[in-house]
Amino acid sequence: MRFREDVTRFLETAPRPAGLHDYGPTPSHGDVRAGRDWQATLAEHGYACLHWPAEHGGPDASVADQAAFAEECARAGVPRQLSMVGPDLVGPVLMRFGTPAQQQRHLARIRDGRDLWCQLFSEPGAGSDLAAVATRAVERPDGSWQVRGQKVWTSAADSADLGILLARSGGPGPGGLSAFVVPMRSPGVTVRPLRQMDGESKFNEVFLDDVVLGADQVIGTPGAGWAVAKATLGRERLSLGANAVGMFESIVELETAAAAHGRLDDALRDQIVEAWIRVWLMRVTWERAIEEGTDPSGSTFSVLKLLTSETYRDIADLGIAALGPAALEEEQPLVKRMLVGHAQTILGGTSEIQRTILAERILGLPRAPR
Amino acid sequence: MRFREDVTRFLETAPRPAGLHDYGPTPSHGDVRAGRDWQATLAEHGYACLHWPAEHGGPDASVADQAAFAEECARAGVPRQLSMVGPDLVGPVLMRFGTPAQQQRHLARIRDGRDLWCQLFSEPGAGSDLAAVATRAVERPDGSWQVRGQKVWTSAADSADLGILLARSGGPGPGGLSAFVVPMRSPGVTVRPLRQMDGESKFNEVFLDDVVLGADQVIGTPGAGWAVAKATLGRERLSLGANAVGMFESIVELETAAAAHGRLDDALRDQIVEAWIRVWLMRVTWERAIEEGTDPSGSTFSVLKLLTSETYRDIADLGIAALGPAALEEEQPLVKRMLVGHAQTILGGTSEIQRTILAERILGLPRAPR
Amino acid sequence: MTDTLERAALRDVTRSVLADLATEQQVREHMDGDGFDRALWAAMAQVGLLGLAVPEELGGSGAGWTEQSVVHEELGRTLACVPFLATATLAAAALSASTDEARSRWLPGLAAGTTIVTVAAPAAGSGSWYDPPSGVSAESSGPAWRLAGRLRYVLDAAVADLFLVTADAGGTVGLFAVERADVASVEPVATSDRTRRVGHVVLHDSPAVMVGGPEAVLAAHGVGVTMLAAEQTGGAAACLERSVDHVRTRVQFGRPIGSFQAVQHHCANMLLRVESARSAARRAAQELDDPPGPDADPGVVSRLIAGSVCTEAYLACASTNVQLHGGTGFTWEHSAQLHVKRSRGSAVLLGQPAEHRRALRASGKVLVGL
Amino acid sequence: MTDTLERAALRDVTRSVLADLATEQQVREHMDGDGFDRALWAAMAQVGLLGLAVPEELGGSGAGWTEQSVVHEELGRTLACVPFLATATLAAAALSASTDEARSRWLPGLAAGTTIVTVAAPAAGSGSWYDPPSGVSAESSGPAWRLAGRLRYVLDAAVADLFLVTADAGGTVGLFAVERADVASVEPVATSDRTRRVGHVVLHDSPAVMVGGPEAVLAAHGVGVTMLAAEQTGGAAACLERSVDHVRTRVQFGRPIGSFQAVQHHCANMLLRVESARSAARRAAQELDDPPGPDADPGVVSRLIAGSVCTEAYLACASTNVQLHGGTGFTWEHSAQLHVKRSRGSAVLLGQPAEHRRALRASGKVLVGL
Repeated sequence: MRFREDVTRFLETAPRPAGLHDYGPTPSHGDVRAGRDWQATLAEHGYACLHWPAEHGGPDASVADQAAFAEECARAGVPRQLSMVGPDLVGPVLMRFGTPAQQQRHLARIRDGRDLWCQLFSEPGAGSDLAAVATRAVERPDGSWQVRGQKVWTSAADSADLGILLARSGGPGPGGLSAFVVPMRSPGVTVRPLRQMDGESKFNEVFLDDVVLGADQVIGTPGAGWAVAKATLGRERLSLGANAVGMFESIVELETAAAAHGRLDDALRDQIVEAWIRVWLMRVTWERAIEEGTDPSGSTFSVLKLLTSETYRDIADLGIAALGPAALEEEQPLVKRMLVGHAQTILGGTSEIQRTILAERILGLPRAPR
Repeated sequence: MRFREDVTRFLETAPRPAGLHDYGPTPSHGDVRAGRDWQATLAEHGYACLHWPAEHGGPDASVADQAAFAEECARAGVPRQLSMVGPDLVGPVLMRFGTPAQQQRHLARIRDGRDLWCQLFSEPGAGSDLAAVATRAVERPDGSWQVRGQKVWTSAADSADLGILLARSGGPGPGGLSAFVVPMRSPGVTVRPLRQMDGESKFNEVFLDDVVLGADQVIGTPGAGWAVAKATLGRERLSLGANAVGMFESIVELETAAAAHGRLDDALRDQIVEAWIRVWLMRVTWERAIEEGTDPSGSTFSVLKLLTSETYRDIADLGIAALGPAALEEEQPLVKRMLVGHAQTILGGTSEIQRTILAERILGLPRAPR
Repeated sequence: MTDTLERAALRDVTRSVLADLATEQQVREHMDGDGFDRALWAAMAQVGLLGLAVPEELGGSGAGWTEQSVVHEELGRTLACVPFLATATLAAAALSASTDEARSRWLPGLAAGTTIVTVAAPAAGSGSWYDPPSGVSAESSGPAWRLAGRLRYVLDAAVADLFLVTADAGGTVGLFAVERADVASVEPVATSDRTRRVGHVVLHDSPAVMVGGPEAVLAAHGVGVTMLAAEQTGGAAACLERSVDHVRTRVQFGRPIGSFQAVQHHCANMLLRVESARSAARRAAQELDDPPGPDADPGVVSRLIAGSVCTEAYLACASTNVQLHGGTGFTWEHSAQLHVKRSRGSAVLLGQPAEHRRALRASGKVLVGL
Repeated sequence: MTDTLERAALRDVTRSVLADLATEQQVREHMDGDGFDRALWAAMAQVGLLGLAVPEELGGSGAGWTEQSVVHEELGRTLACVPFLATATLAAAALSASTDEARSRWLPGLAAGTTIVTVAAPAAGSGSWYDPPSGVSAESSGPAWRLAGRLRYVLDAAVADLFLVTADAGGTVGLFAVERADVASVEPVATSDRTRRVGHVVLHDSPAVMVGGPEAVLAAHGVGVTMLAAEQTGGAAACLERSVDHVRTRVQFGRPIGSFQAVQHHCANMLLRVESARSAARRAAQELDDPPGPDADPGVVSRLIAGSVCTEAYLACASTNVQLHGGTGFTWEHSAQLHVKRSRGSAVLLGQPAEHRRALRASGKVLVGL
């Protein structure tokens, strides 16, 4: 409780960089400057990289405190960090797999916002099936690596300083993969924005044309790529609870819009109650998960990703009924949200893959042939 | 139209055996006598085995006429035949695979109700997966067969004169199966009723303990069992439309019960409209299927089985809300129907199998590994 | 059977015109323009597709709504940018129920493709067809009328030559025709679905001719809902086809994703939706041409069920199509987004599914018979 | 943490008692008898499970509703035949909100297992807890009261020693206690769920003691809904466990059916239901012990959400459990049917999901905060 009060006070009094808003897990191009400044402020006050252990400059906060922080940031309308990739994915990976030199080189710069990272995992032919990554990394006589391939669905690639790359350095299958650190301004790196169905471009394609990486840019050892990739999965789970805050607000907006457009009838009211119950369940399930312990791979945490993405999608889809004919308009925020809702059950693992994971990993059902 | 008028007139004037009622596709023990007499009356007036060709004593009726007949019987509250198995499954199988002697021996007796047939396909270890049938048929030196195994989910086994049996005469897999005619009163045949969750016993287990069958009781040739089994699939499709009549009535009963128990509120009314729309869609889809042509393996017919079983189940499940606390009572017809509803999406092919069939056979998707 | 053949021929003609002029690339060009493909419109006029619902003596072919629905279904597949729903369906239906003078004055031009006519929702202020008429007033000076009001979300307003407008003529509601030149202004709306445009129309002391009463608008709405249902069926079918094509070839985990049961069952569910939608849409169109009863609005049941079921089928299939395409389906470049937007727009254009069902309940024809 | 450990110990005690005395075979024996397992009841009293909600000074342990919910969850798994819901929960809650005299007179016997107490729904005629109070009248002669009326669907009526009854005492509604000996008659009802019995109770000039007002009944209902939610969660979890056990071992098409994605996703959906139900049930129980606010009914939100969500979770899981067991799950001998019947009975016992949600909307607390 004390921690939460401290956080609230900090969020009330901390200087906010101009233009800072809650842009979600990853900043858009225009959000990066404010996001970096905000990350520096967080670092200064001990709120950066909450889950990092003290030896790497983190406060080693409990899961409950991490959750409380994420939630209070959502309430205050600010991001909880510059971007998810550096603090949540790359940091823990470097601590576990990286060399001391890599830790030395990168961790502090992640913590204080000097480096923005992006994730170079998915490919056109390797979406749900990461083990099928085809980007090639060929070792050169001098021990450096030459990388060639195409990545996709990379958010913030246009602003990032560094990327964490999954590439094939050996034979087929998971064992042939390695992970690398890629300076995004290296020669041969080309970033092309992907236009989404809502007209925005949160994601990019990244082309790697004979990019040369030093031997010390392999994370851990060659061949450890699959272990690195698996270690990053589920890292976003601790922030899922904070999503409930945003979804709660989106239901309020939905109800307000429906009333304004004369569409708030009994049927829609019932659907709003249903939606609110689902958000309430997400929230309470998340609190239970935190109470029960810290293992984000457990059953309670595992269901949250699915509850969250499907609830988001379904709430977003209600926007059409709430607007009536006004739903014909492109610029209606609820129309945009409905479109974005279509990505929720795909990106970060399709709902189909998530259900299979629940069945096989949580319930212990026999593996489906793949 | 003329045919339908003739049917209506016939159904109004035909003498009804005492106790005859619309018992569904298969008679219970107590229905057999009336069912046999009714089948004889149908045969006498040219309404038995409507789809059979003239050479086998049938009227070779069009699909539309078959459908109209099934529907008018449902409206009149009488079964359209003694049982589905003889006329719809065994008849066509014998015409296609049987020897002239077998046709001679059995077809007329199916048509006029002298023989009641049952189906001996499913086993405890071969439900959805018929190719896994394990009942063994071993050929003896004199060309006769000795059969040993257990069948399950056999309706009317306790009343039937004859059964159509699927047994393994060769190696594993579909190629090792043969089909036989089994006189149900043969030594070694034991029938044990299966009690269902609603307390009724519509189905039986059938134990075959060294039952001896003559060489002339193999249908077609040994090894043709899989082809025979496949030929029987989907034969019930032409009568699916008649189900809409019964379901329509069950929605009316539901509404009446809800009103009587003071539970007919707006929410339930909406659900009743939804249920009625689904029945209306079944009905109209079925009429479209008939209009479009006669291939019961086509897309339109194929969706009907799923539409029918899932609509039945969902309408049945509404009974609880319609009754309120009266749903605690075992003897409420709507409670019984809710229980029976649970079998609809299992027997005759689970909904999961049906969806896979739609995907692979109708949509041409690649086969899932099995 | 002849009818069926003629409809097949009509479908072929329509497909061939659309295959030439409404490829996805061509559609996208018009999306970036004013959303009206004049060349396609001329071609459709040329082969007689615009006058199917116009009597022969007025330049059409008097074919009927079943034929018209074939064209709508094909347009729904391709999302071709033409004001067919507004002009050939809504306006043709409204004019057909109007004065002889109005019919002979405008239907020939409509059939020839030279006059684009649109119909505003009676509730001008909201643009909803289910809200009570309001928002436009008519004042007479002799036989001449002057209209004032703001009409929101009028289909194809920017390209229409003639507007059919419901207005309050001192206590009674009438249908009026307003020429383009007499409209004060048209404000185009930036639509989410760029393949179908709407605009707000301002009338101010605008000369108008009274052409009919509220029954003409009701007739137009009934026909419009039915034809839109056919269009939605076409859209849903297109989504299913695109999904099937994709999952047969997209490989993940070493095999086509169409061999995964989860994907197969998504496709099977789409098929159930499409077949049900097709049944409802066809039946509703048939009942426009061949009313099933003598009462005031004999086709009300099939029309409202079609409006509800086809809307929901298209919404669901458009979303599943995105899901099955994964991230790619979420991009601007992929056709999946076009169907998401069209399906959402169509869901509010002439009434939402819940509104159709409420009207169905109010019709008193639910559970009256099967 | 100590609380958590204590609850784990309580769960172990409960499980161990139930493992000894409430195996499925034992439950089935009592189903065929009068539905009351007296040995189990005595054992539960012995280890103190009947007095968890009774203060220490009255012979209980004053542990609280969170502890009580642990016992309910275990009873829900096993379907043990004891009047725990009626006596230890509904009656204990009603008496706790009654006069001091009533508390000290009956709570000790209740906690000791020697007095079985039940509570009738205020709407005696329908047996529904959401219908307005009616059906029983009370007349006074001095401090003594005499009751008349017919109470339908009273929990455990056949074995109760004391009935708590809502009656109209000349304009005001009061709660009265009626001894078994003073009841005119009890008519047992043949229940679909034979593990939990109800009966109709006839009062005729029956002597009664006034023990409280309508608030005592409201309190009992609130507690009852919450504890029933825990029981339903236990039932749903048991269905999931049985399904998982089955699909891991049942082989069809050459592999365990649990490796088929359709089966896996059914199980995953059950898990989503169970985890959501558990979250809601736990939170609702916690808020009975530790009210989240100062207003009149602080726990109303969690209680009504739990009542709705846990009911639907159990209904769905019980049905899916049958589906995954195939035909076997439809038999009388299989445990799946017991959960189908219990889930349906529980869905109407203290209010249906739609009634809980309607009350939630009426509470004015929807969307008030998160």
